[in-house]
Amino acid sequence: MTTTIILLLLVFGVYLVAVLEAWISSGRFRLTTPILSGIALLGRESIVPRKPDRIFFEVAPVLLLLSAVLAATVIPLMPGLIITDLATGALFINAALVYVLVAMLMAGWGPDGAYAMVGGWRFLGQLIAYAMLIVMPITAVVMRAESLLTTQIVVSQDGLWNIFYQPLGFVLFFIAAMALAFLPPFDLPTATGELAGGVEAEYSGVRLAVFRLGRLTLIITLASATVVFYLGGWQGPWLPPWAWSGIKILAVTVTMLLAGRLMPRISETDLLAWCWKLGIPLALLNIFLVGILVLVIP
Amino acid sequence: MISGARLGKLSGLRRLVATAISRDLTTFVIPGPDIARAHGLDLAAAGLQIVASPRHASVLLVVGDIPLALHDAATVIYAQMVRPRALFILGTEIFSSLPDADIMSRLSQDGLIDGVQQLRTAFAEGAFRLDVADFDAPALQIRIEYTCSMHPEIALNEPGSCPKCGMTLIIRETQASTGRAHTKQKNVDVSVDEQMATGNEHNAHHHMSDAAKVEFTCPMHPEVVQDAPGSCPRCGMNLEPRETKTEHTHDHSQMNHDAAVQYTCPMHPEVVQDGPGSCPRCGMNLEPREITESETNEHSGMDHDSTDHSDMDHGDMAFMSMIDVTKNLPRSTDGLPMEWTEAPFGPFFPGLPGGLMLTLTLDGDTVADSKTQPLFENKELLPQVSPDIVNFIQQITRFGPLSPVAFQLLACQALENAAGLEISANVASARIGALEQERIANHLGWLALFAQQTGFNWLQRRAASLQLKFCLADMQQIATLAADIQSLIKRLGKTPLLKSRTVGIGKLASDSNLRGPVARASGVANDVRSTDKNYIALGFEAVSQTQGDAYARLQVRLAEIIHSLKLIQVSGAIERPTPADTGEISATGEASVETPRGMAHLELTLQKGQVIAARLETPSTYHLDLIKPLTEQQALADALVAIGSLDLSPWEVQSREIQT
Amino acid sequence: MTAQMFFIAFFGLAAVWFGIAVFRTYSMVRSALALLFSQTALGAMFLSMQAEFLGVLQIMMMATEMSIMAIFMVMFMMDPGGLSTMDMIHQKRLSLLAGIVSFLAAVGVAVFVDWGPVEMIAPDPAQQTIALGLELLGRSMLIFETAGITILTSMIAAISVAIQPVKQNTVPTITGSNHHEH
Amino acid sequence: MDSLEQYGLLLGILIGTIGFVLSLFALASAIGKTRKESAKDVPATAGQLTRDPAWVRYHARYYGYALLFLSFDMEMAYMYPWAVVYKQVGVVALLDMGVFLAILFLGLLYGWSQGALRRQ
Repeated sequence: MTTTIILLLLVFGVYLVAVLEAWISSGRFRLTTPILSGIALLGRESIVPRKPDRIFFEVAPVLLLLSAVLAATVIPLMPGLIITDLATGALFINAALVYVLVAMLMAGWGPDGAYAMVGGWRFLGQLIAYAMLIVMPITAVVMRAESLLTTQIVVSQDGLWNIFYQPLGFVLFFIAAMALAFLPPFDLPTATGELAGGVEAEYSGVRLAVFRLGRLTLIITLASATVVFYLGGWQGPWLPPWAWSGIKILAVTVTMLLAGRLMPRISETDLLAWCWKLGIPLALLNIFLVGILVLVIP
Repeated sequence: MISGARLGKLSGLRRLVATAISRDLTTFVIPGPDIARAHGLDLAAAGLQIVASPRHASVLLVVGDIPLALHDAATVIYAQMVRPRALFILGTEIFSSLPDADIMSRLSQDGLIDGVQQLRTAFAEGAFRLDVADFDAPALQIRIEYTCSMHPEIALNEPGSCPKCGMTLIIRETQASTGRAHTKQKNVDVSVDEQMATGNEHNAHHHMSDAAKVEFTCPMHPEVVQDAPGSCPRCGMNLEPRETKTEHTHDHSQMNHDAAVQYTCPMHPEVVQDGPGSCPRCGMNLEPREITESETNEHSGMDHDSTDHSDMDHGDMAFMSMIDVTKNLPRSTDGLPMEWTEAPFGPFFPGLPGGLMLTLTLDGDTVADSKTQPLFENKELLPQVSPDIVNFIQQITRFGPLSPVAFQLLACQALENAAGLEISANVASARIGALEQERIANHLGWLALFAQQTGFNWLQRRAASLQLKFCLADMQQIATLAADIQSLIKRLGKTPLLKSRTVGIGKLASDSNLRGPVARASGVANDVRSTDKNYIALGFEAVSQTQGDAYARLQVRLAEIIHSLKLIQVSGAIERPTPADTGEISATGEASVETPRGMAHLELTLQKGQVIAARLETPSTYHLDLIKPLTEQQALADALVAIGSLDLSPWEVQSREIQT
Repeated sequence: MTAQMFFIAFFGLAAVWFGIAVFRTYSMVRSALALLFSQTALGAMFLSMQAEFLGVLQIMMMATEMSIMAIFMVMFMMDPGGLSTMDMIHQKRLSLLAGIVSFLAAVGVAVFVDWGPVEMIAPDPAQQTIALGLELLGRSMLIFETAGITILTSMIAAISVAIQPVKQNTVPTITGSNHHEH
Repeated sequence: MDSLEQYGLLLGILIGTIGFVLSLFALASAIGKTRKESAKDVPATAGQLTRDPAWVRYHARYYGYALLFLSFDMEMAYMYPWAVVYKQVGVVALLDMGVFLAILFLGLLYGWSQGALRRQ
């Protein structure tokens, strides 16, 4: 029962993200745009390039959607509302989201096109930049929660949310989450201005619809993961828990979509240099600080 | 009805899909969204959504007249669109290679809006049809040839295995219609790039002749010798290439003839010369390098392997080792011999000016080489320039669809110079107002294109809307828009990541043939306005920077926008230049005007009021061949930013002798 | 019991099938990703054997590392797309022999080594992670630290082999020396 | 819900998502087939037809970072179990992991000084 509720909420969340993204990029708030563009995509032809790696080309969008949906299964929206409360929940989110990279490599190598090829391998460089900045902050969160259970992580934040307990970890995780969902300013694989759509360019029709569905699900899943790890999940005064979860996820999604509009795309060289030379030392420092805090405050 | 409909009866589900598509019109603009904005078209307001790839587009929007060189590219884009697709042409006649236009309308915003209405109804009713014809055109035909994936310069007409490395050849389709020998310069060692590849070319040529005398022998049965690759009659093993004895000795002696010491460039190890000197690619002086012992004996080593083949374990010598295969490949800056692929960033690339024919040779995501073609061939005469003055001026303005006022002013001033007329001060200052208004509109258009290329969504929408409002604004509206533009420029100063994407990229030393903002950003004070008395009267002073990189060019253009706003305030009136009536005179006149991209110069000779000869010099002609040095060994993102910062207009490239 | 046995067998066979696919394809990226999915099937097998931490860790880490293997294969192997269907398998007899010997050795170890008493009920997954953590900090802290040292040596070895020494010894700036003048 | 049922549920969601995507594909093919036309299936590159395969050896410039990443990825495998029991074990865990992370940070500094952390 809880599974169907959460999957329906996920579909509603994806629709909401689509409406928000259309509103932010075109400036017109219209509830029907995502539905219309979805049906239009279904109605258009879906072309397969002439000499593709057919398995990669077909599997990539499905794998992107799969990895986003599986990562959403361990997200608690309410004390009882979670699909599978895995004992290694935090690790499982990370494991599911790694297959976004595999999907993008397949989408890059599959169509045998120049832009897709560059886009695919650039995303591998992007993973090398952000992967450590996802793992280390989660480690700090787990240190405080003493367990990998996502429900336990939320419960451990009841007095003081993690965003205040370990702000450095929050900032690093937020940036790495935007890089994982290749949202601007980290849209290196699907850069419209540099690679004419890059990895997404060769998809059309229903395959493009699945690819975009996967990307939107990825955004809503990452937003809810940020809420679970750093913003105290369903906890909050006055309002019922499910309302708090919804508000926080919506707020994080809007921040993620807005933050990208206000700056140009980062270059891969700078992304790698900043993440490795500044990000990882800060992440290690964050672990060290949290280590001391956990021991000092009983 | 639309020509690109899908096959199917317009039943319930398909009707819903047709109406959905008619409401979600994704558009690919030819020659480019920047040209559409320059013509004052606001596509978003009309309900069209611009997309980056023809795969995502339902409507092909053709704006203004398309030069002959772009007809093939437009056909290719139309062929690559997904059905249901429609062709929407604004303000030009259709050209042969595209199907007949579904909607045609005049080149203006209201022409666009009622064209979009017709498109919506056409899609709603005609997206699905029972009789659908396939689209085909000569530009799309293919010719099959066989090549080796490791040595793409091999191009045989029948299957077999590669003479160089024995791998089975793969099918490769090439353009049939162009007919020109489609020799792929995949790796530079074969390209006839004289100064760079002397060493390599000699090597490759030597290799090529070497291949002709290669024999094929079976590792198990050395007595089996064939000229063509194939499988051994005795044991069915596939045969390997082996150089015959005589060839080998000549080859060896030729190696000794080379001086024991070769000179190579630390940055470009593929540049190999016998004598000392400076590297043709980057000018650094070459360092001596003895031919390392391994290279010589490796060569002989390979020969040694191939001779006493039989006694060694036959399995592992079947394929050529990577060292042999990549011996002649050019090495990148980190010494790795990689294959370079040619990727077109051609006429309709979303991040670059529309119509810029560009092909980049990519080594991974680093640009190793770049090739551009001008839109108008020198010898191919432009649309017949008719002799009478009014048509002549009208056709001159077509050279610069992005800056028509500047070219019109250029023609008028040349005519007045020929007739020796003097124009009154307030007409001159009104003309200055019009020119500065267009300069601001052009710089805003460039900002929008730069933002589109670097993924800066807010700036792209803000600059595009300001540009559209600005080029139609009269004096009062300009006053109100000035405040918005000032706040935009202030906001740019505080944008994170903007500096790191532009500082140090596309650095240009100051040299004479730079023009316009690109020159002023490198410290070259080359500005026609500083010597024009009307401008000095309005209090003009030139703006310049010195670093000469993309950031400096951005700063110069922003400063010019602010300065031009002040000039318009001072001139007080805006009025498009109209040709004065010069009557039947025969004389020569010349003029130069500071167009938004730099100084354009026109000389024309009149005979009894008819223009018989004219020579036009445009700034982008000089900037086109700056692309190659700017993008050499740069990351793709930096290279595209550098090319974008030049603000090229492919329409005005190629200084032409216009013979009427 | 039977459902669990079925899934263990299913994922084991899937891992073997993907393993075979690694050598049957001509394309480098396909063989790298076949190995990746073989490891994922292995991780799923661990999950079906109720070793949750180990399974999830296997699924996660192998994906990134096999992808990095994929880029290195594409960079350094001839014709990575497998266009010319060149037969990549050589030393067939030698490798067949090695395969059989190692299979027999594995079966031998599995059968003859004394693994201690068989736990009928697997411990609760959360407990497994805690037990692993205590193990790391307790009895096998030495192994944990030697692992750290070996990772450090692999780092230093890889860098000294692969990276060209920096010619002009620029001070290592944050954004690297990519904007150096030509 | 014991762990095996959870994994079964995950497998069910996986198969359900694949089923959903297949139903979308079926719906799309019910609407109409893709017509084979000349040059339609050539990868779209800005208006010029390039029919050559793009599957060549790709020169990635981040292999310095990739080598270091492999080692840091290994290190991460040890950090999760340690983090779970950290509060329970106390200072010993802090010192223990401190040494481990210091060793690896040393490797990062070595890489940085040797110029691995740049675009090669």
